[in-house]
Amino acid sequence: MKKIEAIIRKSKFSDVKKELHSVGVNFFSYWDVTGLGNEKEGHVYRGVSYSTSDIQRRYLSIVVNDDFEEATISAIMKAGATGAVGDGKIFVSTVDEVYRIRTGEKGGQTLK
Amino acid sequence: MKKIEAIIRKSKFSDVKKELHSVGVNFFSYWDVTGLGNEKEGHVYRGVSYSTSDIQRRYLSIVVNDDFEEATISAIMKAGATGAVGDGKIFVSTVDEVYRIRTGEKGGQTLK
Amino acid sequence: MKKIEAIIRKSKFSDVKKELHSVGVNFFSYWDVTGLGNEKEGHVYRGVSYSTSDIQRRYLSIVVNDDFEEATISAIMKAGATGAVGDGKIFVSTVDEVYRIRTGEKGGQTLK
Amino acid sequence: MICTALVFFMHLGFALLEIGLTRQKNTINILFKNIFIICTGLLLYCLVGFNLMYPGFADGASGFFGFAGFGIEAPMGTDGTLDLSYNEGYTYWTDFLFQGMFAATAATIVSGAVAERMKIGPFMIFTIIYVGVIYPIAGSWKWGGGFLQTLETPFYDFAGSTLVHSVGGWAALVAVILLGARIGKFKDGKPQAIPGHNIPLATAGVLILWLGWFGFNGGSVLSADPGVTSLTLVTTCLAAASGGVVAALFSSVCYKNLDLTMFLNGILGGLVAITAGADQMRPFDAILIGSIAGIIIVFGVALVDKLKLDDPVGAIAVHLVCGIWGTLAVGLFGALAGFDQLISQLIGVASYAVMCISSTFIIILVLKKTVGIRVSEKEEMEGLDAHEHGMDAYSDFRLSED
Amino acid sequence: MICTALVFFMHLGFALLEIGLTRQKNTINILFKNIFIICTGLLLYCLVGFNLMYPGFADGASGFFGFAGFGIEAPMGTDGTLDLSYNEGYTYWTDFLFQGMFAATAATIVSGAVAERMKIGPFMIFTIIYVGVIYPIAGSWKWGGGFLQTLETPFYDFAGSTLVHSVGGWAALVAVILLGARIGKFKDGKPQAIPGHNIPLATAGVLILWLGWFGFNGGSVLSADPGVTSLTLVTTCLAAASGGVVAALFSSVCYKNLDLTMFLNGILGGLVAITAGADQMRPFDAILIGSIAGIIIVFGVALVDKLKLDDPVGAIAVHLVCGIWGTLAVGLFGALAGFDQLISQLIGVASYAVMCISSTFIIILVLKKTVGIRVSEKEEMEGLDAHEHGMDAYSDFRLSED
Amino acid sequence: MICTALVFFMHLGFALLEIGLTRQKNTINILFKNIFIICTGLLLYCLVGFNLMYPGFADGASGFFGFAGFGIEAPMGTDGTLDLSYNEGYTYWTDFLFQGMFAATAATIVSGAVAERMKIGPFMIFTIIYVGVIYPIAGSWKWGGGFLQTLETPFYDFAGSTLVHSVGGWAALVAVILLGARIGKFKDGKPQAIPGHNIPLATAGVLILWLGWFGFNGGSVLSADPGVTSLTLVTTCLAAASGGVVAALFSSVCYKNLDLTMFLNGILGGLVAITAGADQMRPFDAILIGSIAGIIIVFGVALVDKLKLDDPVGAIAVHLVCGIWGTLAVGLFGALAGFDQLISQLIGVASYAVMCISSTFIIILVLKKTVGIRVSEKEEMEGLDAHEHGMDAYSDFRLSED
Ligand SMILES: Nc1ncnc2c1ncn2[C@@H]1O[C@H](COP(=O)(O)OP(=O)(O)O)[C@@H](O)[C@H]1O
Ligand SMILES: Nc1ncnc2c1ncn2[C@@H]1O[C@H](COP(=O)(O)OP(=O)(O)O)[C@@H](O)[C@H]1O
Ligand SMILES: Nc1ncnc2c1ncn2[C@@H]1O[C@H](COP(=O)(O)OP(=O)(O)O)[C@@H](O)[C@H]1O
Repeated sequence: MKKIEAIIRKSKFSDVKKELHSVGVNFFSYWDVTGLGNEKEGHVYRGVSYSTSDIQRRYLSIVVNDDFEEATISAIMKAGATGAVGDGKIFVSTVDEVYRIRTGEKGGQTLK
Repeated sequence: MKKIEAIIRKSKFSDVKKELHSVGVNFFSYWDVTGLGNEKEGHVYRGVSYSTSDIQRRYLSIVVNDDFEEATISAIMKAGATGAVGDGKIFVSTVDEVYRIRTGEKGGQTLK
Repeated sequence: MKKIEAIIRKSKFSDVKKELHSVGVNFFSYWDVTGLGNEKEGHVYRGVSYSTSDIQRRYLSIVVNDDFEEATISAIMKAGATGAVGDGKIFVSTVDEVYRIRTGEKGGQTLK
Repeated sequence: MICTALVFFMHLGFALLEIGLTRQKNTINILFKNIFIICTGLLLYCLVGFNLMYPGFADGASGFFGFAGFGIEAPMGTDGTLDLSYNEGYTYWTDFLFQGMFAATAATIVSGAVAERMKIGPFMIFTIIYVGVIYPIAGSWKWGGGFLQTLETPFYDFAGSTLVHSVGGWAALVAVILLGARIGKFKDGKPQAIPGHNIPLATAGVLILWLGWFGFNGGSVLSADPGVTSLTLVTTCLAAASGGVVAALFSSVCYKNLDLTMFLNGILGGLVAITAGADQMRPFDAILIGSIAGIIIVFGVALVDKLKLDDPVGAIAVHLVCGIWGTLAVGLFGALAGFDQLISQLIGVASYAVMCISSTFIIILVLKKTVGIRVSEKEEMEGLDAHEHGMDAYSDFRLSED
Repeated sequence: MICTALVFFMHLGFALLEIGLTRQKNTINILFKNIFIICTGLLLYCLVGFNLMYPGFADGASGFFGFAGFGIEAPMGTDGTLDLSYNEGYTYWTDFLFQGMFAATAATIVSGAVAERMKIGPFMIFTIIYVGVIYPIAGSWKWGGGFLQTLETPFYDFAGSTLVHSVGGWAALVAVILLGARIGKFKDGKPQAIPGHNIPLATAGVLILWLGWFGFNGGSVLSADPGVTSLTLVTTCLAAASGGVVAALFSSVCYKNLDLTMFLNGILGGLVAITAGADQMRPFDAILIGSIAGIIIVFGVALVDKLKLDDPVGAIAVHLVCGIWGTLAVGLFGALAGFDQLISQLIGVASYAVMCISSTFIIILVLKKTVGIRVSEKEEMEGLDAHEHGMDAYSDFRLSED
Repeated sequence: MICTALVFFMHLGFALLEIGLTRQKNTINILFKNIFIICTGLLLYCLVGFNLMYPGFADGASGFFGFAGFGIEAPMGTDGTLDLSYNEGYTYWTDFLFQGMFAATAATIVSGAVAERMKIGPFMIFTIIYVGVIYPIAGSWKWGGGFLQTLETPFYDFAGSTLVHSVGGWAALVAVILLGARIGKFKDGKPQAIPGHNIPLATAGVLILWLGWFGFNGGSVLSADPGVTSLTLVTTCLAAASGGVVAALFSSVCYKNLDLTMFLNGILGGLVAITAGADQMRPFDAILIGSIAGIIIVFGVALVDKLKLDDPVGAIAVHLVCGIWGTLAVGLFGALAGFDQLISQLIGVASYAVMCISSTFIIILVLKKTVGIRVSEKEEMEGLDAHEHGMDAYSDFRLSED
């Protein structure tokens, strides 16, 4: 099983969610993080203008069976891209085991 | 060393915490996430009723030595389960190395 | 590629950030978590004094190429340490693949 | 004087209510608009409005268009005089301030309805024209001694169910239609919920508005006779209370939950409805008017949704529908009840409808065709605060909105 | 009139204070309860309470039970009359509204104490009975010219330390006992802290309450004599200030931290305490009464904890204990001080204790045995907002409460 | 009386504005300070200040230092008397309370400027001395009939542009200089933005302050003549409105964004500026004074930054700079305009500058050398709430500040 972590623009979240649903990925968790990267945002506060690369982003954590990996990644890339700097990253890593708390089952079938 | 990530109901958090303490797991970090899964919550707002599967959950990240893995998982499963859809998942993955910032030590003893 | 997750004191964050920049790590994401560990904080609320080990901390997630691993870790340890209990931990794990959403590229060059 | 202060305070109530019922990412924008309205409202009313609204009509005009010439020259008088005893007890200046606050209220109503998607520049232009020109002209028809006042059975609107609330409500309706719904409000033709981000502030806003209504209605007893004033306050409070309770009960029957926002809208509906006849009703009438307003609110909000109109704060149901109801209620209940009166009320409502709809339509359409009235999709998704103001409302908090 | 507005505004203060000192997950529930109380309080008081409270007692009744017959028929008079000059300066209607606001206050006090765990339905029933029947009957004993007024040395309670605050406080005490503590409040017999979620709003609430007290005490000078009124305001403010400062200092000595919530409770304690004799005290007496109230608060909050009672907002310490202290203080300080007066005050306090404890006990017990008064454990853990209202108070914010 | 209530309410406005414009981690600390100021301000003013400020100067003193002996003995008189009819219409007690609220305002201004880094203990000591001794002495120069009042062309300050706001502003300036900037405010010599954490509360604060100013200026018409009072309110509102609009426009021209906090500061600047001559101006003058204040604010805030002073809430620009501007404006516009008056105004401004700068400098320097005035770096980074109070302001929310 793979854990796919994607850091995306908050404003692209609902598109990504829709796209994920359409490829059959209905289970995941997300939260908001602050990201530092190439993108900069300009702000002015009380006459002091400043630019910050600390931008709020959404962090998606999706654990999928190996055969879903590709579809998930391409769904995120398709729906999450704007072409402008700051679209975010996807990280893929390996998960050793998965348990469903409700039933105590483990393994790939818990992800369906 | 293993990283055990558990996504649980917020209302079960204090039970899980107590259970973890009782099996000797005193160190972990947690935060709140929004989870999409099988469970749905009904809401009504200004006459519009809607149901959402975006439900707030708590995310626990626990790094343990391999010999604690089992105890930790069963503690979470025991205390976190209600039997209803939406109890959450546990993901286990491998951690390569651990450092304690305070002392610079690394390896398993930092987890005690 | 490695994923370096560091849990640090919130008050040390700006120091750590500066130090990371100085070793060339400009991309990462962070969020706030609650940590349970050895450190305890005393509080009094309406005459009830209580001490809690649930302390707010900052969680940094940094994915780097292998050759940056060392520099990143030592930067965090250098800037994040106060010597008092509660300085936090660093966890290192392996990332299988990285994608840049904007361009669709993958691999190590997306981290630069 | 005190009443003026209370009416001023209503603007805080409106501001809190509006931000409470909308999303966090547009908070600064809404606050900015509201503050802007108060400030420019006052200034404009000082420069042109007051004289446009109380033109005198002494010169045998039709009481309809005869005010046109006054607007420009009279202000000089306003500024040039320091006559402190305009009339007894109730001074010229107090009156000016009181009316200036009212004028701003009409624009605030629109602000709530168009929240979260209208460009701030065009909204500012709209505000300036509406508060500076349309509202005073409309106001003069009745309070300035215009044609509605000189009907055989004069149109009666004690403190502005129609003159303030409907005038704002019609404009809100037209603006909402021309503007379109927020992204995500209607999915496959079905209305979606977009919950407000800070209900405690919204609740505080409603209670502050209620407090302000003590001034709104209480202060409209121009004679300041304590007997009438206190009766007015009693009817005001009873209508608010019954509006709220009925809306809450009724919506909990319909939707099986205790919806605080309906309770809040119900209170406002009751307040708006009683405003037209607050001094003419007995307590029991007030309870009845309020209760009916409570039911209207629940239907009204649902109706607005069904018509695919997107009114984040419920301004149309509250101010327009209950404003009309309250105005008509003067012909049905209380001391003035009677068929003639009802007809007069209908004439009044219709005149204002024509006036407000057409003027708003023209202003907004012109703005739409020229500068555009709606923010870009990107701006709407990411929030107006980030784009128009470059600021966050709650910069230390971690957020989770969609 | 203005005072009525200020007393009305106190309800916003109560609402903000209560939500500020409780957890985020029950915010909507508390707001709903508070708004409900205001609205039904007013309506009920209009329909029954006012006549129950001011029955006249002219018919040679004992001034104790003689009011029974009045309740039902008199309201017709209230509604039937449009007599605008009931008495000079201070009209019938103003008085009604003013008293209606007071009635609601008593229920609000209970609301804070039972927050976060009581079912909303039974609470609404309790409110209706308590505000509609118990409070007016209790009130009539003194303000309606009942037996406490006709004591040789009449019981003295200027603006309701006992009639409003203790009446609420006793009910809060009984309700808290019957209801039990929140889950997690006592662990292994030791009280735990459950911090409030929004201290800024709680602080705003207290300052609004203080403002409201200008109306509460100021307005209770029925004669509206400016001299007495302003003295009353001075004593009120000084008692509040000294109560707050003393409570803050005292609690910082005891617990070694500067606890803002104690400061806030101290201010309220001082306000409650001075209420009974605000017009009888010299400034120095007021400072003394306030200071003692400040100390009482710190002890009172600790005592309530020690008795394993769970009172999230400190209502018992503030309203009950300080209410009693303030009532007795009339016999100890100020113009009325004297042994006879002290006895009268004791009789008054005791009468209300008996009345309120027994009536609340019966009402709540009946509710407990029939419909149940406490939410399920699951609902309590997940928050009343999600279960009873299906809404979040702060839907755009990410939360972290336990 | 009502005005006193409104001025009291201003303290809520200040508190909300200050917490809104600072970071979440110091919220409790700021609230504590503000509440403390109100309470001790009132108590101190009762015990010493009032008699120090209105000493009579009947004994042929120089009107400058002659008050020294009064402070200690006179309070006995204050407390000893229950003379309820000090003078007609406007009672002794009302006046006391009103002035006590003013006194506290001066300290509140300082509180905002030193927020987020000053130790609470020393600040409390400073407050006690400043409110209890310095402010009343300074006040007596003018309002107590001191030497500024007896100038040939008496110095004119209607409601305290100089006596209240500049007195606070000078102290804020000195305190900020002695205290140094917050960590992170200046990086490599360039000012950084430290955004406020709750702009809605800040906005509410400003509107509450504006409301309070109705009382501040309205109540300062001691004669309570409705004509003058209402003119005063008109000028007050127009200055506020124009100050806000001009500041917003001007800053949006300079910085290309619609900065709500500048709008808010502009409103306050307009209010402060008109305070000195609110009863002497015609509406048009008021608009002019307000507009200039709006421009001053934008420059002032930038200037304070350029001087490497760190004033989180803009207190120096608003209260000091606009206070001076308003005072001088009395000599330039309105009924009193004239060269002699301008000189008198300059003398007044200069006298207060000398007095306030020197006294604050001494007090703060002594505190700095003895107990220290600044919290440790660790405390500042982690927030004063955690260290001085052991409490969180928003314990259920997840936070993200740096
Ligand atoms: N190495 C990394 N580790 C963790 N998060 C990263 C990393 N690189 C980028 N991110 C996240 O991705 C976001 C977008 O990256 P950015 O460099 O601005 O854009 P792009 O990927 O289009 O070049 C950043 O704000 C950050 O949250
Ligand atoms: N594949 C996944 N990746 C990440 N989070 C998941 C995944 N599957 C489930 N979750 C989390 O677990 C929560 C509970 O899952 P759900 O399917 O509703 O219940 P159950 O596990 O009892 O079937 C979800 O809300 C989501 O936060
Ligand atoms: N095994 C673990 N898994 C996840 N988080 C941990 C773990 N151990 C420690 N932490 C995090 O690190 C923080 C600091 O740890 P603590 O034990 O208090 O200090 P120290 O590392 O200096 O001994 C904790 O609050 C917690 O957030």
